[in-house]
Amino acid sequence: MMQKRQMEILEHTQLTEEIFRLTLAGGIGAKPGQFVQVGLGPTWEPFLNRPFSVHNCTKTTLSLLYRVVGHGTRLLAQKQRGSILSVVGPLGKGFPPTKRRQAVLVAGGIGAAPLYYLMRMLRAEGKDVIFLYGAKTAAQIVLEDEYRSLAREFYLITEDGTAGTKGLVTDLLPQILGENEAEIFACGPNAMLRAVAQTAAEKKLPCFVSLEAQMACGVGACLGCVVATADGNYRRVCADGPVFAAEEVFRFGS
Amino acid sequence: MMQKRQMEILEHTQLTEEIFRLTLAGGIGAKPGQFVQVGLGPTWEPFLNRPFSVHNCTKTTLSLLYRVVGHGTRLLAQKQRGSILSVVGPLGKGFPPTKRRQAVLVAGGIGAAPLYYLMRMLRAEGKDVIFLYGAKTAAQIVLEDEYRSLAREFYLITEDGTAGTKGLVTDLLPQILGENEAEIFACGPNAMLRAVAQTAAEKKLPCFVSLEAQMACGVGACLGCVVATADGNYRRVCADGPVFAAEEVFRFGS
Amino acid sequence: MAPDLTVKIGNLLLKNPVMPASGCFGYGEEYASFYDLSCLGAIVVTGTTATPRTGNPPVRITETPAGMLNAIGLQNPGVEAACVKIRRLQAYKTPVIVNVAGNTVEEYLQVIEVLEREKTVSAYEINISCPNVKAGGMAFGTDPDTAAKLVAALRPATQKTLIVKLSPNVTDIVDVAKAVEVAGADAVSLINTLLGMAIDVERRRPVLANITGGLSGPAVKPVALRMVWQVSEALKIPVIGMGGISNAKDAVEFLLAGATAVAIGAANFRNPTVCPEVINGIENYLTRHGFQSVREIIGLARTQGDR
Amino acid sequence: MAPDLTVKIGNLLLKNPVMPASGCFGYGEEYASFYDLSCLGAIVVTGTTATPRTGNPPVRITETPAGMLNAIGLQNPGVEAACVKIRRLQAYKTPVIVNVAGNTVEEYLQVIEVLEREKTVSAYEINISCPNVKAGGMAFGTDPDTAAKLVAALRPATQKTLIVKLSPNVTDIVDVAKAVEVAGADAVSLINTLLGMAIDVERRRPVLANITGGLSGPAVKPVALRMVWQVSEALKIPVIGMGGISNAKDAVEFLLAGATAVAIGAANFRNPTVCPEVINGIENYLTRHGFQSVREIIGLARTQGDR
Ligand SMILES: Cc1cc2nc3c(=O)[nH]c(=O)nc-3n(C[C@H](O)[C@H](O)[C@H](O)COP(=O)(O)OP(=O)(O)OC[C@H]3O[C@@H](n4cnc5c(N)ncnc54)[C@H](O)[C@@H]3O)c2cc1C
Ligand SMILES: Cc1cc2nc3c(=O)[nH]c(=O)nc-3n(C[C@H](O)[C@H](O)[C@H](O)COP(=O)(O)OP(=O)(O)OC[C@H]3O[C@@H](n4cnc5c(N)ncnc54)[C@H](O)[C@@H]3O)c2cc1C
Ligand SMILES: Cc1cc2nc3c(=O)[nH]c(=O)nc-3n(C[C@H](O)[C@H](O)[C@H](O)COP(=O)(O)O)c2cc1C
Ligand SMILES: Cc1cc2nc3c(=O)[nH]c(=O)nc-3n(C[C@H](O)[C@H](O)[C@H](O)COP(=O)(O)O)c2cc1C
Ligand code: FES
Ligand code: FES
Repeated sequence: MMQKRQMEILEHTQLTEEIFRLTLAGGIGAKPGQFVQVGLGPTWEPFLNRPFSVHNCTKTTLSLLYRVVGHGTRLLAQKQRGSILSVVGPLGKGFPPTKRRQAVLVAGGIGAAPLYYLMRMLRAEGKDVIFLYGAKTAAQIVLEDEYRSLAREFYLITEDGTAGTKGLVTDLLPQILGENEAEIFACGPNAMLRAVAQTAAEKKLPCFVSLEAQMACGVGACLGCVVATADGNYRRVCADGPVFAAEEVFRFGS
Repeated sequence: MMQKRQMEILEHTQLTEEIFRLTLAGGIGAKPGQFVQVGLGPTWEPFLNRPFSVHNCTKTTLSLLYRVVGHGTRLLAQKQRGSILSVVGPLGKGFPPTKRRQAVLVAGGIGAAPLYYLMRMLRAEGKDVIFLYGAKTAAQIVLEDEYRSLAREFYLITEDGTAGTKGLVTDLLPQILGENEAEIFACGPNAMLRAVAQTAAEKKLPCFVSLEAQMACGVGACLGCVVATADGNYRRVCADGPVFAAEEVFRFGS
Repeated sequence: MAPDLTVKIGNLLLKNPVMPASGCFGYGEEYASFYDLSCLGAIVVTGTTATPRTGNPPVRITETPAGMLNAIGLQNPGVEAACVKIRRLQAYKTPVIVNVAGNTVEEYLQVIEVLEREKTVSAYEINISCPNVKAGGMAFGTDPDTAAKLVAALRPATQKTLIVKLSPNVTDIVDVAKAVEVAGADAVSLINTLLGMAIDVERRRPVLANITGGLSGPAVKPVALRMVWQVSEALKIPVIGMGGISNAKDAVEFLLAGATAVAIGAANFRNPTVCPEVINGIENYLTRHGFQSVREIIGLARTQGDR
Repeated sequence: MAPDLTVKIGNLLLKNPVMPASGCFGYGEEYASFYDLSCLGAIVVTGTTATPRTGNPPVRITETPAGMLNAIGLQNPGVEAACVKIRRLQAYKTPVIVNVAGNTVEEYLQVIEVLEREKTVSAYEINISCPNVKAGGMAFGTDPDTAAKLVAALRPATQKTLIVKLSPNVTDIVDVAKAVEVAGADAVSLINTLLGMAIDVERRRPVLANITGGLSGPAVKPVALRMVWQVSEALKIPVIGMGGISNAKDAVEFLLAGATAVAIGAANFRNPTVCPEVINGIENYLTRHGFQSVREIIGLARTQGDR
């Protein structure tokens, strides 16, 4: 249930220059694709909590996988094992259950974070998971073994070719999809999501994307995080998302 | 010389529930009674630096002795060994040199902080030091052995009698002063300083007091920290003090 | 004995002086899973207009030092749809205050007309201070005469408590406050957000799509407190103070300055349980200092204080 | 090649657009031991009046979330004694701007008359916005007509650059800015502090002896930036932007919003070497983004931006 919890840091590991994994003590009963808001207190600046996807969630732990991009994540990275963080969540709707046998998960950079938990849950349901992990460069790929071990098929692709194939995830995606009856789940930069959505539309495959937005409340109250939908309305990324059906937020052709 | 330095924490010891000693790497060439402004960054809140007296200063280290009283000192207390603090100083004028043979140092609570360094320097000059250390209760007395070892005479007095004599420093002061040709140096709460100054005035002994005030710049530029002097003017605690001749800031009788 | 926390605003008796600020609490439901909303002094819902509003395009919010800017632009489903949400708040034992906005006097009137039929609604907070819409909004709140005319036009339309929400973006907020008091307001609430902006130095353009936005959060507290002090000194009607309140100490500052009640906005975003925490904290403060009623401390920093 | 940092304010050519804000830098000497003041675009000294002022009683300052309140009350030794301190600034190779304050038009004039004899003084910043004095100060800055009359009276008294420092405590700062432009100002500087207050909940009285004080620091930056954006859009004369600038990124935001130069106030207190750090940071920003001159980015967020 959505709650504010004081959670202790069990493990805080620097995986690359910029990427950290944070594990907190306590189960929050999150679903894949949901997120939490993390407080950076006790100072009034930064003022707002920061949203992070649930990277993994067990009965007794919550893990986040995050990249240091600014002031708040820099402060977060300094928090020591044993310190207590204020965590609000689980928030948002998460990924919908899939009825198909096969799921294709497409990760762009730190967008890999929520897809680990999703993959774990899909595997538990006995689904067949293909994982496509794209990044700018090899140094941005984290936890490759963990991801690889859960996937039936695992593909690595980097823009500079320093790991896996050289190129963009969407170069590889059409081949992977082949003639499959798959469902696509993607998280990453907006440009990537749009390209994935386009491929999915062409293949007429269902596709769900997890979006980001500047957030304040994270619970649907402030209307600060809206995204314009294809029909011209605004929907809240926090409460109506962060996962949306691709066709709800991207429109092609026409 | 007055400077901004990035100084590493060498040692940070909790001495009582509220009192900490912090030792930083680097000599700053301070005189007794001078102080430094310590930054609490990297966040914009708290915004202002916090002033602390030089508790000890060697060629290679700077020590502070501080009590946790609010938001800023609470944050300071959390800083770990190895972290870097921004330190501006040495600031202020410090205690004047004494021509007399005997110095009576009167400390009230955390006011003991600057008097340690003063005592050390006076002893180095071969002066005879009487140290009178007052506090509310025994738990607020710190580093008793260090203070005692440097003083020729050392008196402890607490309001509740849990350590040393029971009473206020000014109960003991007249006896200690006796008919001595001493000079008095005091640091502590304002009410204590006023009482010490009154005793000194009665005995016609020179007396110097170290004052506190809310500070912003600490360097004399903002005029925020002024104290009203006996002649009705305002003087800057940071740049004109923090040590003042007692008669400059307290007026009795007349 | 626990201190008495009740205060009166117009003809509303509040069980305590703490309510969420409009626009920061949706229509209540979002925070209902964190605690029982019945503990609140009142529930204040988001700015509501006669017809649905889509609001401003994103980016709508950005963080600032100890605060945030927002340019939501009064997104709301319109008063008819809002009524459905508002009715659900009947489940909680606390008055519901609806924040009313519009482009024209007629639009404000229309909203009130619809809401008059809703027995869940106890009071109106007339928003003459929204900085994020082109027409109406703040335009009503920056001129005493315009503000007074609006209030005078709305007053006959309802017996319910009429609160007027003032803008801080004025030379003399007391002028506006006095004008709406004379025109029939039962209370004033202040402050709405300060008009501000932020620029993205990498993209070299304003961060917010709307260019400017409203500043709120701890950063604005000193300005808000000063205005509450000034207005509560000049007015006979009660003042609901807000602007940066993030804990009980902040709330007590506003009460001591003269506010009869306080509202909490942006702090809900940081701490979803801030409202009940502030209620408890005020109670503790009163107990610790030996006050029997919260009413004893209202304006105390002005009238007494151990100077 | 290092980018060109020079900008013009009236007939002053500044080697770079960074100066300390008045009242936050004394008469310069206090910061001279931290770095060579010659590196500054200009030195701006504290508010100076015709006769000595003792200022307000303490407590004069208090910290607020991401900012501070001050109520110094224009303590200064009077213009004659100030001249002695100002002459020492001749040692630095940078223009000296004197912040001029007064209760009456005559007092402002008196200060300028004395300063006209000082060749160290390059420009005046007319302070019509001090919130911490009873008479004069902000009273001149909240009404366009009064402000214009003061400027018109001062204009004939000097050929030196006349900068008018505006108050943010107004409904429409553009009105006041336009009025002083027409009256002959060579530039405007903004913002002075926002009127605020703080209450000590334990003693139940205002923290500051003066009750209210001026808010500055990062907290006010969004408000300051918005006003600089509005004023620089409406005026032909240059704007000196200030309010919460604490690092180079902040300074660049103000330049992009339309400020020709920036001033740094409270941030000096936190970081005594902030001014040279900001100068370097602006230069790095220009280099990194391929600008040849700082003048290319002035107002760029308004005029260009990759929207
Ligand atoms: C639902 C959701 C889930 C997320 N999950 C993860 C995750 O699992 N791992 C991870 O590393 N990051 C995740 N993010 C992004 C993360 O929230 C931001 O990187 C973080 O808030 C940046 O904070 P900062 O203070 O370091 O950056 P800032 O200094 O605030 O800003 C640095 C940059 O990050 C952008 N940014 C700031 N806040 C946000 C925000 N709330 N959302 C998006 N961009 C922002 C800014 O526009 C700027 O470009 C998620 C965001 C959302 C909305
Ligand atoms: C020259 C000088 C030397 C000092 N030396 C020492 C020292 O060696 N050891 C030590 O423990 N303390 C010393 N102090 C006091 C110390 O600066 C304050 O305790 C500290 O700034 C409080 O910060 P805070 O954020 O924890 O408290 P806040 O939350 O800011 O305030 C808590 C309480 O402390 C008071 N306070 C806040 N700032 C100051 C200030 N700058 N000066 C005085 N009182 C303040 C407040 O009024 C309030 O009552 C010194 C002060 C000065 C001016
Ligand atoms: C996201 C957001 C939306 C707001 N919407 C409204 C609104 O619809 N009507 C209104 O009167 N005030 C609105 N406000 C202003 C708040 O009610 C409050 O007056 C202001 O934020 C100051 O309080 P705070 O500092 O506690 O947030 C909004 C504020 C925020 C942050
Ligand atoms: C302690 C202090 C003293 C000030 N004195 C003056 C003054 O004498 N004249 C003046 O025009 N502005 C004065 N100001 C206002 C500053 O020059 C500046 O406009 C304001 O602080 C906003 O900038 P900041 O946020 O960078 O401090 C003073 C500000 C502070 C903090
Ligand atoms: S962040 Fe507040 S509605 Fe989404
Ligand atoms: S703290 Fe600025 S003058 Fe003393």
